[in-house]
Amino acid sequence: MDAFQNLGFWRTLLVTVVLSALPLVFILLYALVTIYLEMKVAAHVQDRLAYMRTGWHGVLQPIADFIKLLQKEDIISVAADRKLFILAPYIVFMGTYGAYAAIPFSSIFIGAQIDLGAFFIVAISSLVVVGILMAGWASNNKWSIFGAVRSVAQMVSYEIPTVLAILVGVMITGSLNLQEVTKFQAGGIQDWVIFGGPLPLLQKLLITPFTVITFLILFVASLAEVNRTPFDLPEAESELVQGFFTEYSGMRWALFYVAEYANMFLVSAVAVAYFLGGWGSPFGETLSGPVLGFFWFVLKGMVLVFLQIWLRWTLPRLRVDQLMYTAWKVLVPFLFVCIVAIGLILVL
Amino acid sequence: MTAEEILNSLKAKFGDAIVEAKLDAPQPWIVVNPSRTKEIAFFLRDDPATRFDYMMCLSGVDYNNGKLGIVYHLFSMVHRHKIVLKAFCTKEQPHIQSVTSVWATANWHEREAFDMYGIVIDEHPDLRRILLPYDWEGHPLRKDYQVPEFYNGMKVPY
Amino acid sequence: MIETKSLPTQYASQPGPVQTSSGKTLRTDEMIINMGPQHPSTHGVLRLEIVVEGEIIIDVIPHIGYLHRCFEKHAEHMTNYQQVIPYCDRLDYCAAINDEHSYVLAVERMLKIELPERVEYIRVVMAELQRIASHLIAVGTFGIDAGAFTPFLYAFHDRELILDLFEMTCGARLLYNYFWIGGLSHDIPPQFVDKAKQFCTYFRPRIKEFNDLLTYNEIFVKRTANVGVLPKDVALNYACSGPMLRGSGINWDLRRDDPYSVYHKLQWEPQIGKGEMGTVGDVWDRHIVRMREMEVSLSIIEQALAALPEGNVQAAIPKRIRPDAGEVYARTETPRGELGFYVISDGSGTPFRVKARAPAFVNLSVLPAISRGCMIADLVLIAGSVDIVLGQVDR
Amino acid sequence: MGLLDQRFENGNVFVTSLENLLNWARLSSLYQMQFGLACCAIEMMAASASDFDIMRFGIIPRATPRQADVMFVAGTVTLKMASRIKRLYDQMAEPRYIISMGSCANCGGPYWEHGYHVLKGVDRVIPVDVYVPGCPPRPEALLEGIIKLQEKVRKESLVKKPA
Repeated sequence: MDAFQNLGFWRTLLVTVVLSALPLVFILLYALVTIYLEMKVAAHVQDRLAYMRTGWHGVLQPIADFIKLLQKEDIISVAADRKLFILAPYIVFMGTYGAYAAIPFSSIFIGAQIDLGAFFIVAISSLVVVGILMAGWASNNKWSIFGAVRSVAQMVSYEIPTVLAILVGVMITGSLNLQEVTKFQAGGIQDWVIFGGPLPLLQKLLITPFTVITFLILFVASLAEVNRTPFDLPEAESELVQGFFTEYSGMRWALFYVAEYANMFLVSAVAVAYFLGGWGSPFGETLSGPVLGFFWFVLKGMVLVFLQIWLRWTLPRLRVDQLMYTAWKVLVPFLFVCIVAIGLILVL
Repeated sequence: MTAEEILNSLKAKFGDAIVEAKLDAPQPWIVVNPSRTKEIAFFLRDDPATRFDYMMCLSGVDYNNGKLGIVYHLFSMVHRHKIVLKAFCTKEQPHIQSVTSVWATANWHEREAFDMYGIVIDEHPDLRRILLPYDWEGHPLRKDYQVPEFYNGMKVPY
Repeated sequence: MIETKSLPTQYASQPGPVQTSSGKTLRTDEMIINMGPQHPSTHGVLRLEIVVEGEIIIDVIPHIGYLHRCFEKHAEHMTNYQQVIPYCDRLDYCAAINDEHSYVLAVERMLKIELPERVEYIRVVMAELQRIASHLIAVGTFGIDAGAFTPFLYAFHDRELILDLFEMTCGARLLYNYFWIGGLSHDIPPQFVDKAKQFCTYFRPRIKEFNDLLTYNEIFVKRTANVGVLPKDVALNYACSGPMLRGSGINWDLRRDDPYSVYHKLQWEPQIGKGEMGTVGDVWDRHIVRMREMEVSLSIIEQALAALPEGNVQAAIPKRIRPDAGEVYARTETPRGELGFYVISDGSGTPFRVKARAPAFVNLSVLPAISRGCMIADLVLIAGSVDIVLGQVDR
Repeated sequence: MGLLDQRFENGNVFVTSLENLLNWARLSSLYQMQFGLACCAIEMMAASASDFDIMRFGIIPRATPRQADVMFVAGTVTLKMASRIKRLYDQMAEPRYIISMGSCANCGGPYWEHGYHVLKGVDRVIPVDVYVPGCPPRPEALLEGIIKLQEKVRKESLVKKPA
């Protein structure tokens, strides 16, 4: 952002708008790809083909879906709270989209160079909860309320393990700025925080088991944050119909849908930035650079997204009390142990 | 226990409540007084010699001569014997006592008999229609049932 | 006197008014929710009226009849006894062969006719194949209830192979009209025996794969163990049957205990729930009973195929069936339990009264009793483990 | 009606191109309402399982009517159920399509004569686009019905119909 300070107000505004639109373009493209990928991965897990009729192997399917949803009738039921009902999808999308500002896509591109980047992401993505609660409440549908209440309980609970796991990353890298964090691990795969970061060998060997556990916990907690199986209770199809967006149709529903997929990448991006070396190449200096950095970052993120999809089509779903149990009595204690252990090893 | 022994023990206990019996049928049956089915059922279930703890089936029947009836098929998991009880009533006075408190499974079966035949089950905890809508008129499995022309504005016959 | 109120409390926080230490009663809000008739997990058009307090269920009131197709009226109005068979198919559309079996057995007992050996063996093979197909639907959709979609597709893939066998025999995929009074509509095709044997060898490892995918999955076990416990006495009092009853630990199978066809000539054992993962009679027990019954069915099929005699597939019966006036109640073990037909004949060519004692109807009536105090998510699983088919519930 | 249907007075090059695009999108992304009534529902499930894989046509099951485009009325419609089906149809967002699957939904099927509680054809309560005959229809027949529906959607117009 420093480069723009000498420009005039209008030019700054223009550049800001264009730059802030870049993540939006990324989100839309990514959502189209991932929606297609999700169905195709599911199909191949399940011994079938899925989309085959629109374009080559159905690659145009998400575009067709999108156009169809655009011109679908927009239903707002009479009993719904009209203002909140209309506002809710935008707030959910805003929460997700806002968090993309602090994601370091490449060494030269980050929406906002914030020193408290990780903190900002955690804070602003909590806005999603408000949107979901609004959606559930405004729909005036009992299943929606159930979905919304479950979702809020779940997200608030799983925020704790997520933040604690990020804290472990902060302890090792010593920064909340995601660019700094990435640069800290720039030395290749052996310097990634999941393998202890660039520490002396003895410390590294001691610390690695704890960092791996922390990463796994972060991944599990992030599954819950984005309502994916086995934690997809808020939209549990067999229980709550479609949870908080039962009453939404057409474009508003599409907005929820895109936000959900954007969220999947968001949590993966945080995990990648803190534990998997961000945009850094796994081979150190080789194959690195701004453009390749972008490639690495998206690749790592997509691998995690793929894992989320894979899990979704394999596992059954937990129950509400088991979900809470997992968060408070399994993940959080384990993380406390990890934090204490890592702290001790670091002061060694 | 054979059907004859069951009949004898019932006769000894309830006397005139046992109306009639047919023991030479392939599945022997005993006709009982419709207003005393509950105590007879309790006796059949709890008496250690009979122990009819499993009700296989409960069916309403319209005998097409002004008579309605309920047929109870009983089975004992302990002694592995069967018996068929019957209780008859008239179309003008369609009242038969409930056995839901004896076998919980009778609850829905009795509601069905009420729904289909209009047999009023006395002392039933929740006597509502079960299969047909609550605002349906008539009892369709009676032999003299006439299909209505319309239901809620929808034409019923083809 | 059997105590039916001995149901275990399932959660520490029981619904109802809560009292503070000073004796003040706290107000809690109850809510009525409608589940169905269109709901992804009601397996058809069942409607459950649920009274909940938060997520905990206080009462469940099933409303049925959304698929009442007047079977009993049709049975009385057909021109002869054979014409009822297709309607029996449509009672339990997941296990049509077993329904036919029960009905033709009732009429045959009424007519007092002896069947050729070959008919009985083919009937056993077909009934057991159908049992596997039906259990595959049950466990597959149960997977969906638990939130796992993939097992459903695995189950349906294997089911297609069984349907191919049926299609080869009688041309239909779902509703067969294959068992006729006094025999079968026609003989099995020559390559049937080989194909059926191939299926048995293929399917055995698939059961294990399915178990690895779903049955012993940690999350699935956590979800199903100790949920929806149906104690023995309650099961008997509600006259539950089939996997419901066996899941509660009662060793009772009509194929063995009230023999029909040629089951008594074959070697097999009924499977009962043992409470391996939790309490006897919980949802997991019912699920594992179904899984194990599929293996038992495979072994029955193999034995029956090996012993298949040559011969005719139709007994000599009169063209116009007129049983003597009288009545009969015949029951068989279908995948859902005891399906009985109570047939009254008045000596004419049409049945005077046919009552179908549907196992799904009876098993469903126990649902309110075992789901009080559970959570909504559990209710979905309990309803799934009862394995209802609405065609049979509503007839 | 969708947001754009029949909003144009007359067709020109722009409108017809838009029409083609929208119709293509609609026919390739028919979300199905997850809803089955009776026997035919089992064949419908078989059609969505691996062997027939209805998703090849872009059909995804949705649990709520709000997000669905097509409803398969798969099975016998009883009088008790008819009002519910009408309500579900009303809850679906335009453009919406109905495929009546199986003889029972078409005309009452085997229950046409003595079925005192069976609605003789779902078209007595909601409009039907495609009828698939059979008792029950094979999954292939359902797929054929979907292709017929796609052909029908392809011919839809954005131009206002003459009054």
